[in-house]
Amino acid sequence: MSIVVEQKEALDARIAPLLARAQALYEDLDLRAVQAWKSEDPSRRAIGFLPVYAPREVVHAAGALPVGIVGGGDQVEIVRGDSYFQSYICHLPRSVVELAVSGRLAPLDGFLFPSTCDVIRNLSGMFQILLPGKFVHYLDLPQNFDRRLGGEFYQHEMRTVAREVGKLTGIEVSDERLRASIVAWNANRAALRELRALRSERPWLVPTAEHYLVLRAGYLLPVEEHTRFVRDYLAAVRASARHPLDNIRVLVRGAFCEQPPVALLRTLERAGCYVVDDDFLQGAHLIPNDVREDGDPWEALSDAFLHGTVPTASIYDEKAEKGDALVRRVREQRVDGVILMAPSFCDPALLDQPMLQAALEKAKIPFTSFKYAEDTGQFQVIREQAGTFADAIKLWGSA
Amino acid sequence: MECLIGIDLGSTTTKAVVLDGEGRLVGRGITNSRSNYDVAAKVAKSEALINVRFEMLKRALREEARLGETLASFEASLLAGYRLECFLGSLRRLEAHCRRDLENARFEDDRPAMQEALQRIFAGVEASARRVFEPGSVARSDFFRDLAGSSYVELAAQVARAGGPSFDRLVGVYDRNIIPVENETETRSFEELLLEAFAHVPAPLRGDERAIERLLREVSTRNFEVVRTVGTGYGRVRLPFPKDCIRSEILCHGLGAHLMFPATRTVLDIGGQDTKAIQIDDQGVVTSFQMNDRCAAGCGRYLGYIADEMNIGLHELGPMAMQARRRVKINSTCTVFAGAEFRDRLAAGQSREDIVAGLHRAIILRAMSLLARSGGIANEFTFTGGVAKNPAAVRALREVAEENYGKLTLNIAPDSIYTGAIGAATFALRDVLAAARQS
Amino acid sequence: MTRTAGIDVGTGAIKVALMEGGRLAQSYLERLRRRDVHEVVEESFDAALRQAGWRRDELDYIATTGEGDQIPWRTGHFYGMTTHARGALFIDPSARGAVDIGALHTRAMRFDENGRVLQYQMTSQCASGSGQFLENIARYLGVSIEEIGSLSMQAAEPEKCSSICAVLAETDVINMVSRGISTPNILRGIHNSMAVRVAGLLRAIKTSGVLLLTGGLARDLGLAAAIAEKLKDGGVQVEVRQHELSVFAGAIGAALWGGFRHQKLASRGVEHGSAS
Amino acid sequence: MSTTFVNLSSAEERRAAANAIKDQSQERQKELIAGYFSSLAQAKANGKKVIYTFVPGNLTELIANFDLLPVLPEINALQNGMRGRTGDFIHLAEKGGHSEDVCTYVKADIGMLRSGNVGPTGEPLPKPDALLLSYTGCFTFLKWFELLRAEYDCPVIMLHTPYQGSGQITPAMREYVVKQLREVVIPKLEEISGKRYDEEKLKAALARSARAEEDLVGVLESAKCKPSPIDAYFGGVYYIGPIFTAFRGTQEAVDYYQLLRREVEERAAKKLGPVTPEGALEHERYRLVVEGPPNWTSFREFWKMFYGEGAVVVASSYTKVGGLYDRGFRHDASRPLESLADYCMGCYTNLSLPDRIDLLARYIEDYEADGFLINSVKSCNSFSSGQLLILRELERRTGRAGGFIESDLVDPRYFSAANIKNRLESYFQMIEAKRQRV
Ligand SMILES: Nc1ncnc2c1ncn2[C@@H]1O[C@H](COP(=O)(O)OP(=O)(O)O)[C@@H](O)[C@H]1O
Ligand SMILES: Nc1ncnc2c1ncn2[C@@H]1O[C@H](COP(=O)(O)OP(=O)(O)O)[C@@H](O)[C@H]1O
Ligand code: SF4
Ligand code: SF4
Ligand code: SF4
Repeated sequence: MSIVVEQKEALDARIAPLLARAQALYEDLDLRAVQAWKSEDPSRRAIGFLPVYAPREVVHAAGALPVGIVGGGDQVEIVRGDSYFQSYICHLPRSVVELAVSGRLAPLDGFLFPSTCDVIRNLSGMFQILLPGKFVHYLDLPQNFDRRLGGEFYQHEMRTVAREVGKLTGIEVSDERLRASIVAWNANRAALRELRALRSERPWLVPTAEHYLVLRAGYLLPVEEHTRFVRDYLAAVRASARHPLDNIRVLVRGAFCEQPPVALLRTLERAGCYVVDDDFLQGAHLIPNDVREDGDPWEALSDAFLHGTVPTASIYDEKAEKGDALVRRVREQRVDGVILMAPSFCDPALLDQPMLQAALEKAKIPFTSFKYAEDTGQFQVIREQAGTFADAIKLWGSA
Repeated sequence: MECLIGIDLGSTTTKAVVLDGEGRLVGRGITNSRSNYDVAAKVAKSEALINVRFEMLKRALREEARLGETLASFEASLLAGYRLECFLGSLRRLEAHCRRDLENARFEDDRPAMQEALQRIFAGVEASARRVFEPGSVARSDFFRDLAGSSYVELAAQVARAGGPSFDRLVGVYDRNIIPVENETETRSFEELLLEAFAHVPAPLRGDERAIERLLREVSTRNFEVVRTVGTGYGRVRLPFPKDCIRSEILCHGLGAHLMFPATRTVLDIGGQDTKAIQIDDQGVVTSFQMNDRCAAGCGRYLGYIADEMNIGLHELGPMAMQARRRVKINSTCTVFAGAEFRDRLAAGQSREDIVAGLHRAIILRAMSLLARSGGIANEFTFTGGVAKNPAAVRALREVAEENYGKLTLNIAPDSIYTGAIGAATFALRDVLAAARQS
Repeated sequence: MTRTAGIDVGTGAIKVALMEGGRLAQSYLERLRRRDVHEVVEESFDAALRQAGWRRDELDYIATTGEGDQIPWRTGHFYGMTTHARGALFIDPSARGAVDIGALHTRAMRFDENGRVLQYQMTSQCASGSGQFLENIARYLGVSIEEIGSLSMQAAEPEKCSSICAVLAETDVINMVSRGISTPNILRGIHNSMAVRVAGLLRAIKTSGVLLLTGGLARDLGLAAAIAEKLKDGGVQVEVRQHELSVFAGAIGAALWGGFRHQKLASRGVEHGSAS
Repeated sequence: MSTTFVNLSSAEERRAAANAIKDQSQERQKELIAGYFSSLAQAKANGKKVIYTFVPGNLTELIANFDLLPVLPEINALQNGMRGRTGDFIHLAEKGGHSEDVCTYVKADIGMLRSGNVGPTGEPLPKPDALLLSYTGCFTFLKWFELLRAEYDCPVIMLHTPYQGSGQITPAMREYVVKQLREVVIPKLEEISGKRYDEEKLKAALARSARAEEDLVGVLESAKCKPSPIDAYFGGVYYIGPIFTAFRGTQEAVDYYQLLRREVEERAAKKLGPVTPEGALEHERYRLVVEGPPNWTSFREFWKMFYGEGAVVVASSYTKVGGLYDRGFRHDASRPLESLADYCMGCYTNLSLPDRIDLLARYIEDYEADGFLINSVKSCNSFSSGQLLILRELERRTGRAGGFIESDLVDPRYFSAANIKNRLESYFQMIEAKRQRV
């Protein structure tokens, strides 16, 4: 393998416009894309959902556009958001509140707060106060995974969401409609699976930051459009002339809710790490495999949640398997090491870490860990940590 | 005369004001509180009282001395002479300390050279002081430490370049000895000082010398009765005052701002080492507040540190930032890291002006989050503390505030640095009035 | 014999090490003092070569570390902890841990007998307790950096000072002076507070055995003593050492790794000249 | 001499009387808690099985139904905090890879475990036979037991308690919880204890719970008197001790709360102020409502900052974490599992934010408070996240002075006495200034 050389490629003419679009969507904090979509038909409604996971199929089936709200990243100046949160609370809710009080969430007609952590939970109440009159719903995801117990409860929750969103759109969610939505999302899941497979196989074709931006576009675009977008991107990178660097393969865990700034992702790669698997925007791929398209669609969605999710910090680990699952994943993805990277002050992610570390230590898998915030602006420490990690593997591995 | 005193023992500067029985502001005094808090309080207070005497003196001169059109020049000259005398007094004490320091064993090898160097430096400092204290010239700072320090450092560099002892060694002597000097107070009485100052006044301005001397003596010895003193500020717990003579700096700042601008509802005070956001009602009563300290990021010292890094005066920083063309977002929170980022950005080709403006915006953004936490910004909005003297900080504040809270009246008073002290003195007055009502 | 160079681009100073066949041939240090980094790097590198009587084109590998990844003529770049660990091992073969106290950051690492970094930890975005911090304090006290260590060692009753802001330290220190606290006691107090942070990092990486202080502050005996004491109090079995070459650990490590890479690549017949 | 007949003329005498009154219930409370810890120490020797569980939503009566002993890790943590042991424990946990950022109860617990699992009283704590996760409103609890499960390798019984996101307990929520109780929790407890579930026994226990709850409410509401005979925060934590831990549903609890209520009513009748570590408070200057848990590592010092200024806490939300009774909820023998379900879902931190604000606003009015104060603890996102909005809303709605201080539960690093004192001082002066206006 060659010496570390920074890849200074002129962006491929096919990739460039796609990336430009994804970047524009990423920067679209005013939700102009949603406004545009809504303006095509005055009866259209859009529903925001917070991390980590919400059954977007249900919102879609009720005729509304599900829009992911994952904070303001490093793009918003926090002026009023800070006034709602003490310094020891993670950054995400303050930028979400900043977006809300500055009117940038106005294109949304309602909000879903899935049970993720205490901060998101309490944020649901704050929204009730800050945006009176808007539909704000706390979506309790089951922590009991028995179909008759947790399953029934969850189906009841989903039906409540369907009914409430349906009131806004005037559409009643029939089984037919819901099934159609499942089909649409299955198509999207298939495209994303393909993208992830390609990235794992040839990570130089799908840089982490690009992968992220492509995924992120799905938090704003209608699902059908996003699926096309992912397919276009896949075709473009497959045809590109990108070539490999002297980088190690890593897997990133812990970033399931608050999103790292894109510059941080680039930093990781520049420091010599190919991220071949991660949990950024976890909600977009929490259920990686297809949801059953036949039978009762409510049950199908519920089953998929109860038994088809990848382990994540905000879902109770009933079978004590997350450590093993991580180790298995490391082997499957043939990575050289793991980066445990959690948002500062994120209790779920940080409390998970000792358990994940123990599993990695036991399996003798190298790992490194650090914290970040969505608005982290200085990457020196992260660069050095990731770089040293990559150095150690490169110097001592087979490279 | 009966008077009331308010002392604001700030983290950087200590301010004192004197009110007369009617609540009129009749005197102000300021000093740096770096050293001993007791001394700082004492100095600020005596400065304020001296300020009162000067005001009295002016009135007396105007009414009695019959100096005609030379009156204004006479006053200016007398004041400058007074300042110079005080400065020279401190300078002599500093020199004595430095010379004593040279007896230390560490100067065994180069004592004569050091002695000679000090000789030259102190002569130079004195000469430049005489220029600085010309009537009408503007000083870089009000404080002995800053004035003497900057000219000492300049001269030390010259001496070192000319083959004298090393710069580090010379400056080391200064750094070690300035601290005790700051903790000492002037030994001469006001009367003595005033008479010496009078000696500096050029002959053509002096008028009827004997009459004026009598007047100077008379005003110098007039009696004041300080009825009550209330202390406040960062260092208030260290003041040797009974508990009921100490008020929280939050309340004092709130009240002080209210007195200067009765329609104020929100007050932002950015001092040297802490920042406060205060909401008050229509009587100046604090309804909520937030403050931060212990971290220089977001306080005045942040800008001071940057100015030091750039080797320029603090007062030059704001005007430089006013020249900015582009908006730069500073990534580092920590002051020291911001300093490093400043150098990185310069190296990357960004303009000094733009970066400095970015730094101003950064400190204002930190203040905004404090303001937001205290309840936002309500009209009218008053900005106090030392940083309110910085035009770029004021501009950034106005910009960000209006972007987020709409059009506002932003008040900045010339006396804004005394806000806390004015509040404290007013509390003293109110206490006295309340006690009078009771009995 | 293989000739390699290691250049450690720090925030406070540039360090250069020239190695020949695994021996240190030349070292060179230049403080930055607010000058343009690239210029100082060029100057220092040339100065080092001149002193050694070498030419640039005789070098088999030029390795950078620290902030050096921006240098266009480097062959390869290694990250700070990789190089400090290797350098520490070179300087003191019995060392299994190192602490690099730099101008802004402090790094602690644990490594094996081959210099392979096993675990590491670094301070984040607050300069309290950094080298810069200590430098500021010394300035306010009118003490030169070289004097700090020996003064601190004379302390009888170290002043307690916890987590002081690097910038506001000025006030705190002047306050201490005016309370009549002696310079040694102040310095040792500051050293102790720095040691708490270092000990925290070291605990996190579970180091034991011989620990070498690297970086600019390694020469500061007072700090070394404070760290040793803190660790002992915390029940950590560590022997804290320092060495006159400590400041060059990063540069030495980079040069050594460069040599290692050179051999590895040469053995595989890979051509490599400059990186670009 | 019976205190009732003392002519309370001098301050000296009043204080003596106050202390005499304090003694009985305080002694009793101490005995109860001490007895509880020694029963834990002897549990294994006595062949008793042990269930670890949490304070909010605890199922004490149900656990007792199977003759199991509950261990409450939060109580261990806070007791250790008061005894100054948690600093080292937290250190130890952080050394083991736990982040500085997370809830310190968890770290104090893990640290204690690593140091040999000796409880706050110096007696060893028994290992759990199972972990009963009966309140999931706090996500940290989930993680805490995942961590403990890895340490002890024992089963976790999981009861998912839905959050009152819309401000109420819906029938679907109740049904879900009851079903889990019946189909998961009870069978698992039967399995572990080898004993059958006895509903009659449960009903009797619930009836006793309700009686103690009634008296507790009486005690807490005595703070509506002026002066208040109790401090409903600092004193309050002692009062809630027995009922929030292992004693709900027992006769001991019924007796303790009767005794306590009688004492408090006597104090109220005599217009005595609350007991403080330095005797009865003479002059009530400020009446406050406090939101948020106290700091345990500097509990005394913290308390003194209040009583030293004549501030009395007349109502607090912290005394509702293990059950909110003053809006009428009581355990109910006629609907045993339903009332347990309502209890689990009804604890304070399971309320929606708007509901919490309503509750606090009502306290401020009902208890005629001069102001309210939030002690925001770094550990607890359940409590703390959103408190700044609570502050603002309360100020807006009640017009009273609001104050905000920050500390932590058991991490001594996050208690800055000077800072808190400074803030409190300004805060009290603010109330004073407001008063002078009126
Ligand atoms: N002329 C000036 N121009 C710009 N900034 C100034 C000027 N004078 C003072 N400052 C700023 O004000 C700060 C001191 O403010 P002050 O309100 O006196 O602080 P404190 O009350 O904390 O002692 C200094 O750190 C400095 O940043
Ligand atoms: N049951 C109670 N009711 C009211 N006040 C109490 C009660 N228990 C303790 N206190 C108060 O709290 C203080 C601290 O009590 P405790 O922690 O038991 O003290 P110690 O530190 O001696 O163990 C006591 O001095 C007392 O004033
Ligand atoms: S980052 Fe963590 S703590 Fe913050 S909202 Fe997301 S899950 Fe909750
Ligand atoms: S972050 Fe920087 S400015 Fe703030 S306390 Fe630390 S050293 Fe001081
Ligand atoms: S986060 Fe709060 S409720 Fe949860 S365990 Fe910690 S202190 Fe208890």
